[in-house]
Amino acid sequence: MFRGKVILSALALLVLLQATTAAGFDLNAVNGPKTKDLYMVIYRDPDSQMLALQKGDVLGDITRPVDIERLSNFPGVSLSISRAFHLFFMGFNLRIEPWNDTTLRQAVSMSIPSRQIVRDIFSGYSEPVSTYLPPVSPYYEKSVKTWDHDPAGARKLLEEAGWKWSPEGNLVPPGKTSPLEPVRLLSPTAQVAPTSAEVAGRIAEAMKALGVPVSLEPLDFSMMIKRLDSHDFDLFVMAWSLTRDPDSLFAFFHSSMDVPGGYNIQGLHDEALDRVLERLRWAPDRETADKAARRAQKMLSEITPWIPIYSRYMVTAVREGWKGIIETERTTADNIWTLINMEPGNGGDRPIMWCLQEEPRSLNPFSTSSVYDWQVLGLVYDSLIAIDPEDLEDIPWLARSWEVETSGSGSTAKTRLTFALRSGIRWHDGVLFTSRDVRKSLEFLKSREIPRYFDNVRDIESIETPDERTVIVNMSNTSFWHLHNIGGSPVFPAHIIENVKDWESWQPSREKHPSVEGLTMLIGTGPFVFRKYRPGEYVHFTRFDDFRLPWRD
Amino acid sequence: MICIRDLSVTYDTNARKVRAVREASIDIHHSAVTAIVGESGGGKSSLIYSILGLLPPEATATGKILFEGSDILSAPEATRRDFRGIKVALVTQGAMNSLTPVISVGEQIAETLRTRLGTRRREAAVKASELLEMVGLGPSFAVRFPHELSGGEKQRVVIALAISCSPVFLLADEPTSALDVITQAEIITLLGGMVRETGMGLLLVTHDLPLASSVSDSISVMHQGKIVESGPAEKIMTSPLHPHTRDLVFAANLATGRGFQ
Amino acid sequence: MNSYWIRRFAGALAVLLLIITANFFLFRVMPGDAVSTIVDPRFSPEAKEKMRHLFGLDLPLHQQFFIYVRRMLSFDFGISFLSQRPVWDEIKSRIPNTLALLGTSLLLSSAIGTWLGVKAARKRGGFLEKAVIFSGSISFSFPSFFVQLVLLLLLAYTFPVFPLRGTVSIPMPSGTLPRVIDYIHHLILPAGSLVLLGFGSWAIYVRNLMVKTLGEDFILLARARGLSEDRIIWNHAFRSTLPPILTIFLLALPGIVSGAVITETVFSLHGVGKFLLDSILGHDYPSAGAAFYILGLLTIASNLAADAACTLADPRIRVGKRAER
Amino acid sequence: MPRWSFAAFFIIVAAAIAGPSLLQTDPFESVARPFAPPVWTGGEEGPALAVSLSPSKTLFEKKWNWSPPENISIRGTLSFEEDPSASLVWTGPGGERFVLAVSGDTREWLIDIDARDVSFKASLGVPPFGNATSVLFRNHENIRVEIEGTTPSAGKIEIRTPGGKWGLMGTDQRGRDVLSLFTEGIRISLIVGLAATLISSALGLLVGLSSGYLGGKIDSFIMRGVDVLLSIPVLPILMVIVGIWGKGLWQLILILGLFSWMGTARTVRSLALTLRESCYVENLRSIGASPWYILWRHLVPEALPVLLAAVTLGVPGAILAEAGLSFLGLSDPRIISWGRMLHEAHGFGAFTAGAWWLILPPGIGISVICLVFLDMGRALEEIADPRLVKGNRK
Repeated sequence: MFRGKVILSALALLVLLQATTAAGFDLNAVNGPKTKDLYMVIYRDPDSQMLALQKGDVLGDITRPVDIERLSNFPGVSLSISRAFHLFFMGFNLRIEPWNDTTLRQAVSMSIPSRQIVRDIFSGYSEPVSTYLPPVSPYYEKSVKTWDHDPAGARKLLEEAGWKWSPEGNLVPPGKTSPLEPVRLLSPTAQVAPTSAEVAGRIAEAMKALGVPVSLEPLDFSMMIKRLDSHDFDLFVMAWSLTRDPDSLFAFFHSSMDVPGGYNIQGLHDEALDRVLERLRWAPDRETADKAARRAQKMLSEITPWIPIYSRYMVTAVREGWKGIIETERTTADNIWTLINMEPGNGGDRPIMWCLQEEPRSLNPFSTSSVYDWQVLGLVYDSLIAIDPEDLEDIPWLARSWEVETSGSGSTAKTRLTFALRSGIRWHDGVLFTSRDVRKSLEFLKSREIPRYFDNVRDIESIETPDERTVIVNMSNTSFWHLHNIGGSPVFPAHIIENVKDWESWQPSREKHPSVEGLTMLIGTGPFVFRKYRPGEYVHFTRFDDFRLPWRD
Repeated sequence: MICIRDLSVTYDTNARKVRAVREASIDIHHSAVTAIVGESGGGKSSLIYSILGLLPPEATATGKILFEGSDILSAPEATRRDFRGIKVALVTQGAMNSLTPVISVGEQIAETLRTRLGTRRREAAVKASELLEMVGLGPSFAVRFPHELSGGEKQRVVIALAISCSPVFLLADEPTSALDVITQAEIITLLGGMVRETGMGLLLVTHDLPLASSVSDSISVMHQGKIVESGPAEKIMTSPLHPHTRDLVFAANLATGRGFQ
Repeated sequence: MNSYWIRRFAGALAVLLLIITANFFLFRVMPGDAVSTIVDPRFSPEAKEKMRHLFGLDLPLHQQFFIYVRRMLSFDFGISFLSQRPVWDEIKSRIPNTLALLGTSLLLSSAIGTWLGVKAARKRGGFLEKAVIFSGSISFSFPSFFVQLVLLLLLAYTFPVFPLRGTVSIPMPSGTLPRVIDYIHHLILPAGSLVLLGFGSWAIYVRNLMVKTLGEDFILLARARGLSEDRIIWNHAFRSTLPPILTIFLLALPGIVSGAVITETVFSLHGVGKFLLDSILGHDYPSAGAAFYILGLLTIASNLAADAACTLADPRIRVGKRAER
Repeated sequence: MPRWSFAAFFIIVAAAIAGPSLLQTDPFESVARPFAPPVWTGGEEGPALAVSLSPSKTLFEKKWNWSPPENISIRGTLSFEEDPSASLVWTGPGGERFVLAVSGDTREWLIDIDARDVSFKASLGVPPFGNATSVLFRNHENIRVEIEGTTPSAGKIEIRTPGGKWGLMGTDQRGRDVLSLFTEGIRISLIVGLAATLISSALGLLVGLSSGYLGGKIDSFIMRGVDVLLSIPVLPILMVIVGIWGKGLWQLILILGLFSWMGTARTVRSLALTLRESCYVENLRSIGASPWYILWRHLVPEALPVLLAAVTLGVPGAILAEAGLSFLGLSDPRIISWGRMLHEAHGFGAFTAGAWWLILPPGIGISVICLVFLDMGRALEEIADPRLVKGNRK
């Protein structure tokens, strides 16, 4: 790193993130699972979680700036940081005056000091953004019109468009005499999301300075969603956690999604944008999807239906004295690879104590949507395709290889996915893993129309299993994302889900396994075997000895 | 006998100093009823409590109280405590809660017998029913609780409790003023009878002169803490000397319709 | 006599019904809509509609009420919106912790409080009386969560004498005795803090009652009979104040239950109180209603227990008015 | 006999009324770095620095005799006559030169540097969790910042470092002055305490007197109702209702008032019962006085001392209930109360940050106010019922 001449740029940031990762990351070097016991300890109170991290028996994610600062110079604890698939933004209600006026929206986005907000509220541990996909996403487009913070420029922009200011300083729309009526900004209460409420406060202040009479309306989360679903709002702040696929742009901005309960909350209807988003949603291959995603981001930054504010960093605290921690530029130490690969530095066999910040809800893979459940279920259930932690590309997991073909053309074009499965894989209870398991799982999700997987499996037309090692899935239309949706869904043991009658109340973690001692019905092919969930205390796993990483076959 | 010589009792509450008894002297004899008569609040009760040594913390007593010759006023608390119940017993006005509400009547008497005289459990129970009979209550009362008894019955139990260890003297502080006239008469005759049968000395404190004169051998009149006049009952009734006594006698005759001789 | 008990049970039943009705209407009036708390980019509108139907939110109100009462009485609390699991399963695992916390803190603080109260009433103006009044006023005025937070920080972090959280250490010790010791070790700080906060008010109540009783005639007469001071204080004065002390038990109980909610939050104990708070914040109807119902049941049960103890201790109620002579 | 509590009460009321206006800082505005300790605590944190560079003053130099500050922010705009080529250079410890910003191609040069930005740390080679100022400052060494190259024609840039310490009571997790938050808290606690108790006492008086005086069926019915209400745990039901009614201050006061009158009703009822049987009420009734006259002219004045004692003893209960609810996060976030302060301290890591100046004042504040009301209540109680005083022989 050179001193002397210094240039401030985002480039430096990328260089920085590399510096904190272990020397050169090689996925094939990963082996395991090594430690015998893994405990996910439930620490719901941030203070007790911090105390545990400092006393050395737990590793885990931390979010509060004061905790980050305290642990950053705490002996025996090392921190890893990475960008996250998270985006916090303010949305307008484009259906009503004055928010359907694009210049006003652009001026407002110029008046909001996102950089200063991130400094004050997150002590810098978040990244101000001005685009519609988080910077960590492979489809992130940098060269878009970013309405940088320039209050004077915002006023000039409005003056040119004919806006005037009333004596009290409130904006008067062009061609009107009375100033804007007071509007309300909906935000979650400080109890549910303390930082979001603070950010909303700062946004309201900035808009008042511009001349928009905004007042804050803190609401309980479900109340807020109700108001948004029924389009009864002016402005709202929201944070989405997204996936590596950009098709969420379709869900958020396509006019067909402007239905009560749909995600086009702001009510954007733009013909040209719709066509680009349709190209993205049903892109036959990666290039068209990539081009469409970047084009969509450029158009959106002109339309400014939202004002993206910041994307939060993920910070994980790791106790020294452990070897094999996996950190990359796109994920902190908190990932499945670390849990597989890590072992005590000085030999011996200490259990891994990983901190869970909330109670796992129901451990029912069908009905739950809580991220804490999936931290548990993710270790048990595998999917056909996994994601490389380094570049987020697809890597083989249960499927050794796969092909994506599009048959037919134009509106009747259909995608066909063929998966070649690995052999010699066993379920935790010893039963052999075959193509029947994949077919039964997908059919189970489709036939029961399980809400959580509804959008993934809706377009499946038919599933064929010519032999125990191959699965062919025929989709009713073409989309590049079908591979991720089908390949990314968890695969359930057919011999168990066959006799699940009522999926809503199925409690696999509570039902004893009929034949194998010490097991429950929560059976997967994953690296860890689920042993016991003691409510309020911990979730206990043990190593699955028959587990083999794909590159260890 | 008990000789009280120049007894003074003063209460100094933080508000003011009250001299309830001023140099009172009186003698209480065996097998005789000595009455102290005076308007209520005249320091009569303070006199009784100083004999028993149960004055409240803020009261101080000076002078001498000789019990069979030795001064008990200055005696240590241990001996004074030993006196209570064995040598000198107390009967109070008997308002609503003169008996422990949660313990049966028989048990309260048996308890006193057991702790003060060391009698064994079964024997104490038998003695308790005898005592109840002595005061005119049947054996079935032993298992009853105070809230099931009438005012008169309660007063009889209090008397039974007082005489349970056959004390030498019985101090009665307004024993009958809370009762109706008939029960009043019964209780007074009961007390009088006991003095004659057991030779016990009775100090009767009351504001009711006619009642006092009907049973007591000698009467002392107390006015504003001082004993203004003492003497045999008939002398006091017929030829009162001190004006206060004269007023009392006049009021008493008026009440009984005898008019003024 | 049994007319007394019939009235007590009728009262308890009335309270139960009131809690159930309050429960039903309170939560139905709640704004916010359960399904919308489960917000996930992958959920499409039809999927949300399915969830709403699943929880029976589209039935008419009165129908929902009758089903509700029947289910409440049979402890079938339906499915929790947040965890999609039968609420009873969630609460079942939490009741022992709350009972342990409530039980120990109630018994200990009442025992210590009563003993100190009697001692203070005995030596009027003594040092103990001043100490009791002072500790009493402290337990009335210090906010429980503040004291508990400071205790947690001092005794669990700066001087790690007690564990930081939960009711069991990880990994779980094997064998029943080590597990019991471990459980008690986890419970000392929370229950201890509740006792520390609670015994003062008990001591003051008992002291005031004892002071009144010691002023009664029968105490004077007992002294006049030469009974020993100990016997007078414990056998006569205390025994007659016991019934009113037990009624304080009734009055203090709801307070202790409320205290448990805050204690469980501070010490992150897995209890019914904390569950109530989380369900309320998450607009999870069935769970919040069930938790409130259970807390209500706990209060009613302990009320009846205290009532029974009160009757045993007070002949005026137990015996009533038997026939004369 | 005036007790210390009466004097304390007036001081508290005065502080509540005059307090906020006396302090110049606005409780909502952040004044220093988060969790800054109070000024009078030890440690060698540097003072707050606030300097500006302008066309007339393009250089600033100072000897820095403290540990590196928490943060440094350099913000402002400079405008030039012709296309500028200027740079902002910082000469730190050991004469090392850092170019913090370079002028762009437009005539307006916008500078916005903050040591907390991860990108700024990166540019100085400081790891993301490190402290960028540790590179720029060192104890007992000079710091120099200068605009080199073309001199600007107008505009100004401000260089600020927040003081390590702040005011009498330091700052909270948002850098807001704790002293002004604390005085604001006094007002809320008093309002909630007094208003809620007034409501509950008024209700208690009404119910207690009517049921005690009227007696019979009504009395037993009301008393059964009181027993039922008393057997419901108060906090859970408050949580449920606050969850529904929303968390405004006045809703909270109304709810607290509606759920704490039962105690007073009971005491007043028992008082009314005894009074009803007492002779003088009997006589009044016999000379034809109407029940309302008796109630109003005689029973109420008689009940007042007891009621006054009950009110003052009820205030701590209401304050603690409000504090409890705000600690659980069920109170209005825009209202600063002590319970709220403790909730945010607990939620935002004051404990791990060791910010005792943010934790102790609200906790002790609540206790002091409750002790004051308790003592006043006891004083009033002793006036109403002398027997509680030492020595109670009649």
